[in-house]
Amino acid sequence: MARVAFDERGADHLLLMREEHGNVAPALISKGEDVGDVRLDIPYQLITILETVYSCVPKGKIAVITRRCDEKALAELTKRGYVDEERMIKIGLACSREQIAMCRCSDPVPSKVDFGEPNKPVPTDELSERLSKMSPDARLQFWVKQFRKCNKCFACTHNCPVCFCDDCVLEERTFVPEQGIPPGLSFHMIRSYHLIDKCIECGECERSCPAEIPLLTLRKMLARDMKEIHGFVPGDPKTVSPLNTTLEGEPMEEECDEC
Amino acid sequence: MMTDFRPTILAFCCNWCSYAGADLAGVSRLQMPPNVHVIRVMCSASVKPEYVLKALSQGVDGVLVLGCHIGDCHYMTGNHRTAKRIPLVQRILKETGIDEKRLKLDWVSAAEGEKFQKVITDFVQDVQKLGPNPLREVRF
Amino acid sequence: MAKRVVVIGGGIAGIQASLDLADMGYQVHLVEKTPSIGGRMAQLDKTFPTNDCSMCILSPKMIMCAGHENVKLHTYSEVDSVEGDFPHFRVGIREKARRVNIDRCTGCGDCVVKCPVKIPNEFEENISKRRAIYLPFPQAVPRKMTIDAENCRQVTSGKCGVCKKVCQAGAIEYDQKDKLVHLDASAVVVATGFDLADVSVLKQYGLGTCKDVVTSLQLERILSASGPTGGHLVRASDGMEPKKLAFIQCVGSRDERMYKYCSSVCCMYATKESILVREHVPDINSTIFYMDMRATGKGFQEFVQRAEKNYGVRYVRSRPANVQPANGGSGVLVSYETRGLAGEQVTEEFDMLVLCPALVPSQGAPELAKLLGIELDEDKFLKAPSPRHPVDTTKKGILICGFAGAPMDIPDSVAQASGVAARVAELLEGGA
Amino acid sequence: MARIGVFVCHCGHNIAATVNVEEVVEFAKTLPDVVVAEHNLYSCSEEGLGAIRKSIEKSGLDRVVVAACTPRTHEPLFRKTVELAGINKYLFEFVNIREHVSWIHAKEPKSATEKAKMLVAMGVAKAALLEPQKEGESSVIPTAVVIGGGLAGLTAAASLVAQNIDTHLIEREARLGGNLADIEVVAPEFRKGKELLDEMKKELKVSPKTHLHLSSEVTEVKGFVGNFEVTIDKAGKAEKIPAGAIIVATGAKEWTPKDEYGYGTVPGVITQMDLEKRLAKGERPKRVVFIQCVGSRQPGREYCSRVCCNTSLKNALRVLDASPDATVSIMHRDIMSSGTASEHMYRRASERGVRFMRYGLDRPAKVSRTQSGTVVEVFDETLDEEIDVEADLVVLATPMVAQDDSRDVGKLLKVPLDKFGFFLEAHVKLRPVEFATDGVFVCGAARWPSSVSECISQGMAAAAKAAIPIRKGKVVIEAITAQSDPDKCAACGNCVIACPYEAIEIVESEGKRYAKVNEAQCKGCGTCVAACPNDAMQQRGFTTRQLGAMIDALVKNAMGET
Repeated sequence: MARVAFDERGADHLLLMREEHGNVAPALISKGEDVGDVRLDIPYQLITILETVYSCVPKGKIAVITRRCDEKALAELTKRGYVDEERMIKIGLACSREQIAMCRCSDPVPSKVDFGEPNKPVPTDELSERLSKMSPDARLQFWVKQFRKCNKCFACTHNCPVCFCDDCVLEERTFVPEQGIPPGLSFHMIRSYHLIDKCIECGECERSCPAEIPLLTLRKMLARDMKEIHGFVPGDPKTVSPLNTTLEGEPMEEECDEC
Repeated sequence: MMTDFRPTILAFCCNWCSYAGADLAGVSRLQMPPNVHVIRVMCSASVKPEYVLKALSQGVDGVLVLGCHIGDCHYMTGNHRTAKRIPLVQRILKETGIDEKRLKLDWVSAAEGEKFQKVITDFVQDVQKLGPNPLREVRF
Repeated sequence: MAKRVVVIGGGIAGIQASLDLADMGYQVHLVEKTPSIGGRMAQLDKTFPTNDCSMCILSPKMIMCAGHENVKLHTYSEVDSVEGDFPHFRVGIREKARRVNIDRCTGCGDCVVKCPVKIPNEFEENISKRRAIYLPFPQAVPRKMTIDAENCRQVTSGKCGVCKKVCQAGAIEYDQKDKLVHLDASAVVVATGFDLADVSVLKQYGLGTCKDVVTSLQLERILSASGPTGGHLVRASDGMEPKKLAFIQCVGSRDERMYKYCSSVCCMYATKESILVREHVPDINSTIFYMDMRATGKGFQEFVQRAEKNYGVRYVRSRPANVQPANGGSGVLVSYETRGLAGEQVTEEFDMLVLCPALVPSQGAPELAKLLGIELDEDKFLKAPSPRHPVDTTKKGILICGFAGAPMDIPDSVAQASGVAARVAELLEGGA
Repeated sequence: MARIGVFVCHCGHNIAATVNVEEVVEFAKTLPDVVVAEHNLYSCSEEGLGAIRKSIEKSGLDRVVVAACTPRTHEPLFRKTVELAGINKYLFEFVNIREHVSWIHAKEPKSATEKAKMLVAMGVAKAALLEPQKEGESSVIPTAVVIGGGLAGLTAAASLVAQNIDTHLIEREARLGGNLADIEVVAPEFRKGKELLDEMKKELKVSPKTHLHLSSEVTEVKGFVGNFEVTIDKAGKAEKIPAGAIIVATGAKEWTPKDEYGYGTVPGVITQMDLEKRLAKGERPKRVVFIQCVGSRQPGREYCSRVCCNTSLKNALRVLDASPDATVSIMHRDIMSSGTASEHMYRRASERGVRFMRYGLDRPAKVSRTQSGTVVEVFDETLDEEIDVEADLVVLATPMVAQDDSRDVGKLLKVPLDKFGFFLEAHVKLRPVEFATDGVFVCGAARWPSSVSECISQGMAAAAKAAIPIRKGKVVIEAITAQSDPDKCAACGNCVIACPYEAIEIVESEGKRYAKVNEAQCKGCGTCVAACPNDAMQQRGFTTRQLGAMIDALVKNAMGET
């Protein structure tokens, strides 16, 4: 691992998960010998960590262990100018079957695999299938039951690699009326909207939710809607969110065929 | 039963076209159901989906977003964004089990008093058919 | 004390000139003979080639104009004297008696509903009726009622007074008299626009004799959502929705017997209207009889092509010789010659016929010209003798813009209106 | 704690006949922060306004809500009134209970009254959160830059200097005049083109306000309305010009045919511009054929170039003036002589014996070389037959096309172009010489092929528009512009993309990146507000807290819950 990062790819820093006296934690190392007991089997969003540490390492190339979803998260970051692509070195990690199963991941293989064996994607998320088949009422009841468990701990936002805001608007009163717990439906609906053009389906929100709300399922359902309506899939450094751009080919548009 | 249900409806109208259209409807004395409460904004593109989701999750029975026709936007392409955002908000409602018909996007020009009347009347009827917003009951 | 400029005519050209002059810091007095500013553009349903709604884009400008700190509106007023020379004109403005106190009138319209008199509504091109006390159109600026004295029973015979009874604001003043206002002005801008030629004199086209023959401006009103039919396209004879519509271009224009010149906007608005009718009657088909399809502006050719391809508009190059009512009095028979020497006389039946009449300088223009001491050109438009200064008339300090000088479309009128503002500034600031 | 006064208008019986005004007043009194609630017969009448002023003073109100008619017409009046009473005019909120209630629910007085109450409650909720605002101002450099020294640009510059405004005219050629410099007489007045140019050059020359830059090109444009910096390359030397406004008058050029109609192969086949030069030299051709719409009104270049028909008519008449026995034919698809003077020119041409032959796109003319000379074959649709015409000169009327580098100019100024490379104005109908970007204007053939008098009118129009901010000496910034809170902003850039006016940029200060709105460019549409995930972007007068409070008020009062 250290060899690939420092020697082969000329990294100055390496962001990874490693085990230290029994605890697994993310670490940023600058010397090969610090690599210690690397853990590739822990599905944690290193990109979320990268956001915090990036400013602390003003110089040099940063290598980070990237699964496909990390890669896409990184793309969402770079296109917003949070990190400089030039400074990033991606060390591709293909997810294990177990991890893929856990994330119901439909896109598990990074563009370049350095570690791990490429495995088949899981095409569908059963729960979303089931929910889509339900009557709206049943679906509502399902989510109400789920969201009732929410105790507004903000683990989902804090661990989300594509939640960029320092303090979340959902912590304020403006859109989320009840101060109390649970926060009411608008909390999760508004969060869904905020993520709809950038969620890369890493599943971190779901994994970190103490109430075990199937948030990844909600993400996946809306990702499908976004793709259906605007043909847009987050995670591509070259594309911008369709929600802020103009309709193509309409009057007043530059070089439209109307005018 | 359905008929005596009087929905509470919120409408966002852009200052330049749809609010003017609403005024024209008034000047022309076009009668319509009294359930719709208009909030004037400068452009339909300034309507945050957050408002819509907030209102509906607090029990408002329906939300209308009205803007200029595409091409007529006072801000050139503001309403292009509206046209792209609202359908996704409708999906968020759908996926959580709230009928997406409770949110409607339409275009009303400053000369379309009659269209404003029709949009309001039809939407009120649609929402009446849907019945009260289930989230009125779901208090938590 | 800011210099004063008098603008005559409250159509889009006059409004634009006033706004630009006012923004430059001049005191503008905008004189409009009808009770509201807005002019012809206010009557249009949509505008070519983008088909955006005319009132939507105009009404903000009207409101801006009325609200501008440097603009004083004189609506329902006419210029009746101009003395002196540049830069010291003395202009007499006759503020005709509205017989309504505009400080009190709230524009509520109670009086209108109660007024017993019904007369043809000129704003609706006489398709519908209005009352003797009236607001010319819903978006009128200012939103104040006007009593049309010739038709008001109280004024003419002293036998009515209903509006005074119902007006809670106490705004009705039957005995109001015309007011003469004199003011000094450094320059005068004339933007008196156009009227439609009365083509009922061209008997062969059947206007006035065939029920289902209308003018293009009447069609605009019929198509307008706020128009007399609420935007429903129906023909007069039997209230039926026409399925087969014809337009005849150059009626009275490019015509030795009437007006030799080309009115320059008809090809495009006929194309526009033939597209718009489809929005009202999906299965309607339009035919446009024309001489040359003059689509020379931005996006115009594409517009015409769209009409032909996507809206099934049929363009026929021919000048129909004769129009007759179809048997049964509904619909019209149009006789025309098909193209080329091989062409023969054919007669085709249409459900409804739209005439595109010559557009002529507005009625009062020649008189006004005399009053201003400026010349007319051979076509009776206000003469602009200098190619270097297309907005200058034959008298220094008296300037023109828009259709009053020559036929032109809205963008050209607006551009010229801004241009006239620049010209005023050149004369007043630099003494060019 | 706000002190709000609510004033409900009867509007005679327009409102009162349907809405129980007294009941609404009583209800208003129960609302938070409301200290007075009154009603007037006509709030907009002198009495009504007086009453409002009085009670502002009496009860020390700091905010006013009027429930009456539509803000679109009456808001200014009431704002002025509260201002007179010493309250910032943006602490006024208008509730529409006439157009939006009494007039449209005439048959349901009870529900109408209820709705009126809701709307008043919403208005009061917003009013409580209103903040005093003032229109901002930004300075304006009293100098204009005109790019392009053709007819339109010359006119614009001449007009500006005549208005006593310092004007920099930038022309990349070594001479002024553009296309017109090669045109001897202009249609339809047959005035000498040179005289027109000389007149303008003289006007510019005599004015101390003129700053002429020949053989110069614009290389960079920075800034915004009132405060631009235009960098030009003057013979390899860079020069920076600060300016308040910029006029684009880069013109267009005649399209040169490839080998259409034997151009370049058959002798005597020339373009309109070639003919202009020959006629200027005193050449007197005897047999001339004009072919219209060469390279225009056909797939790929659909548009009509507007001026070519008039040019051909003009030159046809000039050929006949020079040699009355000449034979002239014009082969066309439609004669585009719109208006008065042009149409008369058309008539004159036919009277003088010019032969007009109408051809169709499906059967274009053929030009060939034979013993007897150059021959043009055409199928005349009017006569419905094939015709051969012998000619010494075959003049191809080709369209005006955009300058090759028009797109680069567009990028420099961040202004759009249409698909043919002509500049795209802010609104095709009502803003013909403006761009959506404030302070940048367009005129002449750069926008669209235009006649001489159109170029002049547009040049003057652009000059007027450019003169306005300069003469005002300031750009007033509406009090509804957007503002971003640097502490909340995560610099995600949504707003930057969403803004229709390119008024927002991501800036960095003390290591913090955040979105900054250039208020001079902001038009107050609020598109960016909806794009902002973290509520950092706010529109003055329409803040998310204000609108949120309106929703809460509706929920609370209509459904008795928060």
